[in-house]
Amino acid sequence: MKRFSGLNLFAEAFNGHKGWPEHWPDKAPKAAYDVIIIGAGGHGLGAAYYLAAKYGITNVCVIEKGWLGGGNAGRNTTIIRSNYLYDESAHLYDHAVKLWDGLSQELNYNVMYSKRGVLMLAHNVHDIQSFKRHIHANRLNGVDNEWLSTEACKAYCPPLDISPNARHPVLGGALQRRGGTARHDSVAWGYARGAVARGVDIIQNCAVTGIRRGPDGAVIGVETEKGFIGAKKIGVSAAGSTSLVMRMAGLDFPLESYPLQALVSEPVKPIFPCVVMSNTVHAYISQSDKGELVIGAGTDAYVSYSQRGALHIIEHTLAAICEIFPIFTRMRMLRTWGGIVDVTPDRSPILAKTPVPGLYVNCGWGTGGFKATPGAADLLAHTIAHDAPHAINAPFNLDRFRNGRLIDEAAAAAVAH
Amino acid sequence: MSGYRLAAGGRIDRSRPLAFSFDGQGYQGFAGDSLASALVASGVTLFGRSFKYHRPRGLVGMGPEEPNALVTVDRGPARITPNLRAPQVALHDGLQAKSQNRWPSLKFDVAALNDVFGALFPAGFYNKTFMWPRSAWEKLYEPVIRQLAGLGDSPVARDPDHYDATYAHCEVLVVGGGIAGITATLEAAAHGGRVILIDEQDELGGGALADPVQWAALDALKEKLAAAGNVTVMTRTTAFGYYHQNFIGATQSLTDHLAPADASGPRERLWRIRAGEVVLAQGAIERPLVFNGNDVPGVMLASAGRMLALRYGVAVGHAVVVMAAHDSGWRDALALAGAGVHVAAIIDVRNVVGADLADAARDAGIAVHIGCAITAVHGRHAVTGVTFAANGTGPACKLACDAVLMAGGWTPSVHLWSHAKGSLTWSEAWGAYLPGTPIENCRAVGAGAGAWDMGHGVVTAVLPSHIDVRAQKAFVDFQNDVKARDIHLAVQEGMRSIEHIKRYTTNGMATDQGKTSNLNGLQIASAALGRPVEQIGLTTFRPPYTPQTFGALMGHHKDALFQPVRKSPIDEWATEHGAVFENVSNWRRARYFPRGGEDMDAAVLRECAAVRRSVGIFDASTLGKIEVVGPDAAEFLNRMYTNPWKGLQPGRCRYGLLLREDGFITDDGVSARMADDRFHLTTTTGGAARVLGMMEDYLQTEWSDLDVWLTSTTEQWAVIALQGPRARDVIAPLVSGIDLGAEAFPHMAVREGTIAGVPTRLFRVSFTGELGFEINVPASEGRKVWEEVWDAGQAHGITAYGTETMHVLRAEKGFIIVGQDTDGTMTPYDMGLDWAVGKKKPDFVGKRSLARPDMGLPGRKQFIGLLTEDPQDLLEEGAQVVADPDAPMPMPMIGHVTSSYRSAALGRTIALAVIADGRARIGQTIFVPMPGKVIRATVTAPMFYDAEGSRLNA
Amino acid sequence: MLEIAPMAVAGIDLKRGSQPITGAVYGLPVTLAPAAPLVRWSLRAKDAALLSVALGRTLPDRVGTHHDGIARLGPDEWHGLLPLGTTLPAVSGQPLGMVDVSARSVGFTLEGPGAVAALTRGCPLDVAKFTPGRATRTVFETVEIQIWCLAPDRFHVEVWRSFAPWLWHALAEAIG
Amino acid sequence: MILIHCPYCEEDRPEVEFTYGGEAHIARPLDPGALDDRQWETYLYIRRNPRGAHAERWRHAHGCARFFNAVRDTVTDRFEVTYKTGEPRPAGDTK
Repeated sequence: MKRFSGLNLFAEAFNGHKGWPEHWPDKAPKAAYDVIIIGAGGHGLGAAYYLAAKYGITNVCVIEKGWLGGGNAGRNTTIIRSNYLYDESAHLYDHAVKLWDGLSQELNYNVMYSKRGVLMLAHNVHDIQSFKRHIHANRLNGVDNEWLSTEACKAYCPPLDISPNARHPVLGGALQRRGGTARHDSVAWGYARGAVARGVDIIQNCAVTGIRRGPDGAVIGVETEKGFIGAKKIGVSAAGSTSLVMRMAGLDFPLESYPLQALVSEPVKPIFPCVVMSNTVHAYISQSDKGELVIGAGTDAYVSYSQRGALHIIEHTLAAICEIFPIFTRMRMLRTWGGIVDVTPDRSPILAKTPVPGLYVNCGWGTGGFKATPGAADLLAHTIAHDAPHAINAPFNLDRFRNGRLIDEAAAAAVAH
Repeated sequence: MSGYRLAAGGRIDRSRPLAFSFDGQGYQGFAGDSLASALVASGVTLFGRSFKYHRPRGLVGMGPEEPNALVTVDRGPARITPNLRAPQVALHDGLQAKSQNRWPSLKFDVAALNDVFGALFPAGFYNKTFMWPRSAWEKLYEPVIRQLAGLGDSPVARDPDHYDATYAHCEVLVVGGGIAGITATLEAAAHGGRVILIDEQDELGGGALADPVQWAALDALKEKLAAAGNVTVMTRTTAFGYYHQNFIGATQSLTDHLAPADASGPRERLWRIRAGEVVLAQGAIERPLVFNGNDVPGVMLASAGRMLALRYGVAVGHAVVVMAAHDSGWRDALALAGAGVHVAAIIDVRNVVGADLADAARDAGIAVHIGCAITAVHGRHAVTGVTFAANGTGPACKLACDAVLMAGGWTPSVHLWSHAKGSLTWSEAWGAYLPGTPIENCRAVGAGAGAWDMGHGVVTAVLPSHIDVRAQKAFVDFQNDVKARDIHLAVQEGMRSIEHIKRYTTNGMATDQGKTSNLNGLQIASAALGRPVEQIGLTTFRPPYTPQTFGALMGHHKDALFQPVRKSPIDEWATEHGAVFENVSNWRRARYFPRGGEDMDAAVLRECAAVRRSVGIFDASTLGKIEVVGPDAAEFLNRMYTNPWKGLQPGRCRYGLLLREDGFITDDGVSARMADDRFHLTTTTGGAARVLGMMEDYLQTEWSDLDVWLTSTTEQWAVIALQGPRARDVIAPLVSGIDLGAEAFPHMAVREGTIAGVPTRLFRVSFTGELGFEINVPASEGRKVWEEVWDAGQAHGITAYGTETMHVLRAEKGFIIVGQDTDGTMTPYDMGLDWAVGKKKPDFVGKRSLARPDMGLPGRKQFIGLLTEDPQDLLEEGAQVVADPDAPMPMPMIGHVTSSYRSAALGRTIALAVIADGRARIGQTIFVPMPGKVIRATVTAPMFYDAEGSRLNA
Repeated sequence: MLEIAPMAVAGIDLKRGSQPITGAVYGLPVTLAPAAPLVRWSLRAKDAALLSVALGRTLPDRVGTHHDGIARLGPDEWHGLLPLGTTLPAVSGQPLGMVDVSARSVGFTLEGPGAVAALTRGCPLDVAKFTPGRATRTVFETVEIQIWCLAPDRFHVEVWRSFAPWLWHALAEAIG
Repeated sequence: MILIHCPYCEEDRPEVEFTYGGEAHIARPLDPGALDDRQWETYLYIRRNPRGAHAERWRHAHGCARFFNAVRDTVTDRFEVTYKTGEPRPAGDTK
C-alpha cells in the first residue's frame, strides 16, 4: 500500500501521478476463507478491516452483489452523533464516535470527520423534557450533550428562525459538540483499501445466492454467482437486504425495509456551520465541504426495495426545512436519491450471533447506520473473532424480541400527551 | 455595443432595447435575448470561474446543459438567486447579474492559484492528505477548502416571494415543445381528452428556434395548438421528475422573466400532474469534444453558436473555427456562414466526410481540414487561435480565431425516461443510450428517442494528440474541473465501476448533473478499462432533471399555512384573557393565565391554590373522544382495554388503560357508559388519532364479527372542566334535568341534561382530586356555555387555569400523564396500575406480552414519588436518579424524574419518577446528581394529597 | 415544571372567514363561502336496509355518491348533511351506529367555473370527473375533507372544526 | 405518489389518502395465552420483508376508512392486486 501523504502527493505531481496503485485490485475468490463478510458497505468493509488489523484474522473475503460502498454507505446524509438515551445505545454509539476520532490517521485515508456539532431542536415542552432526560443521562455516561437556550441555538446556527410566532417555535436545543459529519465514500474506500492492504479479498458484482450449512447445522460457505466459496464463519452486514440473506440460512428476521430519501442543494459558499435536526418538524440538514446543503427526508410509508421515493415526501421535507430556515426558499434542489433502510421493531440494531453456528449478523440500523460505522464494524469483527459478543453489543441480541427486553429509543422519545 | 450583434436575423425585437448590468457594468440587449446572448453580443467571453481550479470560463451551451456560465441574479433585497444558468435567464429591463466563485474580481481571481498548482490536486486528492496534524483538518484545511468551494452565495434574508402548487390531470402529457412534441400533442388532441404540453423555454419550438427555415411551419403548428380546445400549453415549465404511475412533477416559472416592478403573484408554481400517457420529446444535447484547451472561454458547442446566431442574431466571433466529429457541425457552420458569421475553417477528426458537406463548405469559402484535430487552444480569457494537426500528431498548423465550436455528436435526453425505470439500449450510431422498453404507459419521440436526422458522426473519447493525455488540459466536466487524465487516474487507482469513477472524480456531479460530461466520461473510462461502454454501465438518472427551487416544492406550506394549528372553541376566550399557550401535538392549549406581570411559577401557584380553595375552570376540549356504539360495544372495549367493562352500569364512568400489543402503555382516559350499547370514550390529546386507528384496526381486521362502530367525537364536544369544592355551587343554577346531589350524582358518574339551556353530557370526574365536573357541550356552543359558567362562578371566586396547573394538581394526586410519566416502555405494573388490569379476563390487547420472561423480572423501573430534602429544591424533569452519587463514570442510573412541580397545597416541591424497584425503595434516600451539586431526595408513594380521597367524593 | 419563553401565540393566528370571497383561478371565477349551519349524522351499519328502515329514508347505495342529504362514504358508513331541526331517531339494541356530529365539522361552498381548479390546488383527486351526485372523503394537502358535488361547478366541502381556519385560508389563497 | 385501487370504493385513489398497515395475513391468535414465547415473538415481530410480491395491509383512511389487503411488488412498487379484508390472498405470487 503506497502511503498517502502531502509529501507523496507532491512527489507524484511531478510524475503525472503514475505511482498511485489500485485501492482494491480485482480478485478471483479463493476456494475458502476463515471468514466471509456479506455486504461491502462501510460496516462490512470495516469489519473485514478490524478482523485483519485488530483481531489477527486476515484470511477474509468481503462479497458484494454490486459495487463496494454503493448501498446506504454511499447514500446517507453522513451525520455522526452519540447522544442516545439508554445506556446500551449511548455506549454503542459512543464507541463509534471514539473510533471516528483518529480514523483518518489509522486508515491513512482522510475520511474528513468534522466535529461541527449536532444540534437537536426542541419545539414544545415535551421535547424539552425528553432532551433534558437525554442530556442528564449522557452526562452521567460521559457522553457530551448540552442544553442551549433559544438564543444560544441562534448563535450556534445563524440561519435558524427563532421567531416565537413560528408554527413550531424553537424553545432550545440539545447540542453534541463532538457530533458532526464525515465523507461517506471515503469511509467505505478507506476501510476497503486498509483491509486489502492487510490481505482481505473484496469480490464485487458477485451476489450471494445461498448459505450452505453442514450436517451439524453450522455454516460451511456461501453459494455465489461465481460459485461456492467455503467459510468457517459468515458475517452478514447487508442492511436492507438482510432479511433475504438470513432466509438463505433458514432464519426469519424481525426486520422491515423501507425507502429513505435524501437530497442536496446546489453548492453555495459556507452558510450552514453545523448539523441541525428537528424531530417535531421532521427535518435534518448540514452543509457539505463542497457547499451543498445535505437534507434528509422521512421514510416512505411502505416496505420497498425500489430505491425510489415519492414526491410528496420531498415536498414535506423542504417545507419543513424552509419553515425552520426561511432564508433557503430560493435555494435549489440539485439531486434526490433513495436508500433502503432495515428497521427493527424497537428501532435499535441487531449485532449478534444467530441461532445458526458460525453465522453472525449486523443489521437493523434503520436511518442511523452511518454514525455507527467504525463501532459496528469493530464489534461485528469482535463478535466473529471471539464467537461471542462484546459487552457493548451484547444487549443488541435477537433474544430481546422474545423476552421483551427491548431497547426502544423511539418509544423513549414517546409521544406528545 | 461591440460588433458581435448581427445586422439582421434572430427572434429578438430590435425595437425594444433593454438595459442590464453584469458585475456592475452596464450593457444593452433586446427583448427576446437571454442574459447569455446579450452578453456575447456585447463582446463578453468571460462568464465565470470553475469550481476547483477557478479557471476562467465562458459559455458552453445555450440550454440546461450549461456548466460554466452560472450567475447570481439580484432582484432586490432578499431576492437574490445564485447559480442561475445565463442562457436560461430571460433578459428584462434593469436585470442585475453578477459572476460567482471569484475574488476579488472575475478577471483577477486569487484562487486561480489552485490552477497553477493543479497538479497537486488530482481527483481524490483530499483523501490523500490534510491528515496531519490531527486537529488541523477542522481548524485549518476544511475551512479553507469550504471557502474555496461552493459557487454563489446563499440568500441570507427571508424570501418575500410566495409559491404555489397544484395537481393536474390529463389523458396525455407531452414533455418538450419542439416540432416532435408539438406534432405528438396535436395527434393526441385529435383523439379527444385533455392534453398538456409543457416546455422549459419561454417559447415553443425547441431546436427549430435556431432554424429559420422551419419558422413558418412552426407558426402553423402553434396556430393549430391554439385552435385545439383540449390542449393546455405551458412554457417556462420544467418537468423535473417522473414518479410512479405517470405522476410527473413540474415547476412553472411565473415572474422571474419580468422586471421586478412588473412581477406580481406567486414566483413559481409546482404542478403535480397525473397523466394517462406520457410522451417524452425532450430532444438531445450536443456533446463537447475532449481536447487540450477545450475550456478556454470562446470554445463552445456548435449548437450554441448556431442558437446565438439564428435565434438571437449574435455572432460568437469574427473568425470562427468549427471542430467537428459529426455532420451537424458542418450544417451549423454553413448556417452560421449563411447568417453572415465568418467561419474561418472546419476541422474534422474524421478522414471521410460527405462530399456534399465538403463542397458546400468550400463554396461558402470555409477552409476544410479533414482528418485533423485541435491540439491546443490559445488565449486565457478569450480564444486567440488554435493549433491543429493531421491526426493530431502531424505537423502543427496555427490558425487565428476568436471562437471554437465543438460538434461531438448528440446525447438524447433520457432523464425522465430513466426516472420512470424505462430500459436504455446502447446505440453505436449515436454513441449514446436510447430509450428501450418502458415500464409506465410512456413513449419517447423525436431526437430524444434517437428518431431525428442529426447526420452522421464518430465518437472519439479524446481527440488524437501528440501530447500525453496526462499533460493535456482536456476537460470532460467543465464545472467540476474533471480532466480526461482524472478519469485515467481513477481507473489506475482501481475504480472500475462507473459509479466509483463518478464519485472519485466527481464527473457529472456538478449543477448540470453531467448533461455534457457523462457520455464523454463513459467513453474515456471505456477506453482506459479496455471494455465496451455497455459493460461499464451508466450512472443512475435521478430527479430533478434541472435544479428546482425549494420554495416551489414547498408550495402552499409556508408561514401560516405550513401546518394547521388546531384550536379549541375556547381558544379565543383564552387569548382575550391573556393566556400563555403551549403546543400539544398539533393543538395549542392555554398553559397558564398570568395576571399583572406574574411569571409562570407565580401564576401556577395562584391557579392551584384557587382550585383547592374554591373553584377553577379549565378547557379540556382537546381530549380525544370516541363514541362507541352497537350491541357489542362492551365486549369490544373489554378486549381493547386492560380493564373489565361489561359490568359497568349505564351512567357510570371508568378509568381505562390501553396497551400496545407489546404490553406497554400507549394511552388512557376516563370513559362513560351512556347506554347498554353506547360508550363515550376519552383519550389523551395527542393519542386521539392513534387510538382510533388502533381500535379500527382490531375491529375491522381481527374482530369484524362484532357489531360495534367507532366515531370520532373529539371535535363534536367542547369540554369544560370545573374543579374545586365550589364546583357544584357554580353550575347548580345553570343545570336542569340533573340531580347534582352527592348521592344522586356520585364521583365517576355521568348524566345527560342541559346547562345554560344547552344539551350536555355532564361527567362527575376529577383529574385534580377535588370535587369536579367535566361539562361536555356541542363545540358550537362551547364558548357560550364557558362564559355562562365563568359568569356564574364570579361569586365563588372562579379562576381560569391552564395545562400547567392541571399537571401540578394531578401530580399531587399521583395521576399519571401517558407520554410524560410513561415513555412507551412502561407496563401497568411498572406504573402501579395493577388495579386497572382485569385479572379474570382471559385476554386483552397486550396481555400476552406482559407474560414474557423479562417483563416481570426484578429491576424494572417503577412509578414513585420523590420529596427533596430541601423542600424548595425543584428537581429538573428528565434528571437522572442514582443510588450512589460517588460511583465512577459511567455512573449507574436507576431511573429518572418524570414530573416535578412546586405544590401550593404542600408548600414545597414534589416530584414523580420511575426508578428501578422503586416501590421497594419507599422511605429510602436517592440522589439526583446535577452539574455542581447532588440533590438528596426521599422515595415516597406517588400520592401527596388527600390520600383517602375525601375531597373528590365530597 | 419547565419555564419556557412564553409564546404570545403559537402559530400564526388564522381565523375562519365568515364572509364570502370571490376570486378566480386561471381567470375562471369562483366564490368561497361558509355553508349554512347543518345537522350532521354519522351513520353506520353492515345492513343498509336496516339503517334505511331505522331512518325512514332511502340511502345511496354506491360508495362515493350522495342522495337526499346522505352520502355513502364507505361500505358500512353513511354521512348525513341535513337541514337544522332534523332529528336523529332514537334506536337502541340494533346493530346500528348512529351519532350526531353536527358540531364536529363546518361546511364551505365553492361555486363557479373555477371551483374545480380551486379544489385541485390541494386535492389529488381528478375533481373534473367528480360529477353531481358524487361525494367522498379525501384530503386537501394534509387536511382531511369531504367533498360533495351538488351541481356542475358547485361543491360543498366539509372539514373538522379545528382545521377550518387553515382550509379557509388555503382555499382563499388558491382563488385570490 | 402511487395510485391504489380501493376494493371498496372500486376506483384508483392517490397514496396520500391511505395509510400503510404492514404485512397482511398475520392473524392475531385466538388464544394468545396458549402460545409459547417464541410463537408470540413470531406473531409480534417476525416479518417476511420479501424482495418481490408482498401481501400487505392498507387502510383507505381518508376515503372509505376501510382496511384492505394488497399484493405489491416491492422492487417496482407496482400493485398486482388489492382485495377486501377477509378474502384469501390470490395464488401464484409467492416469490
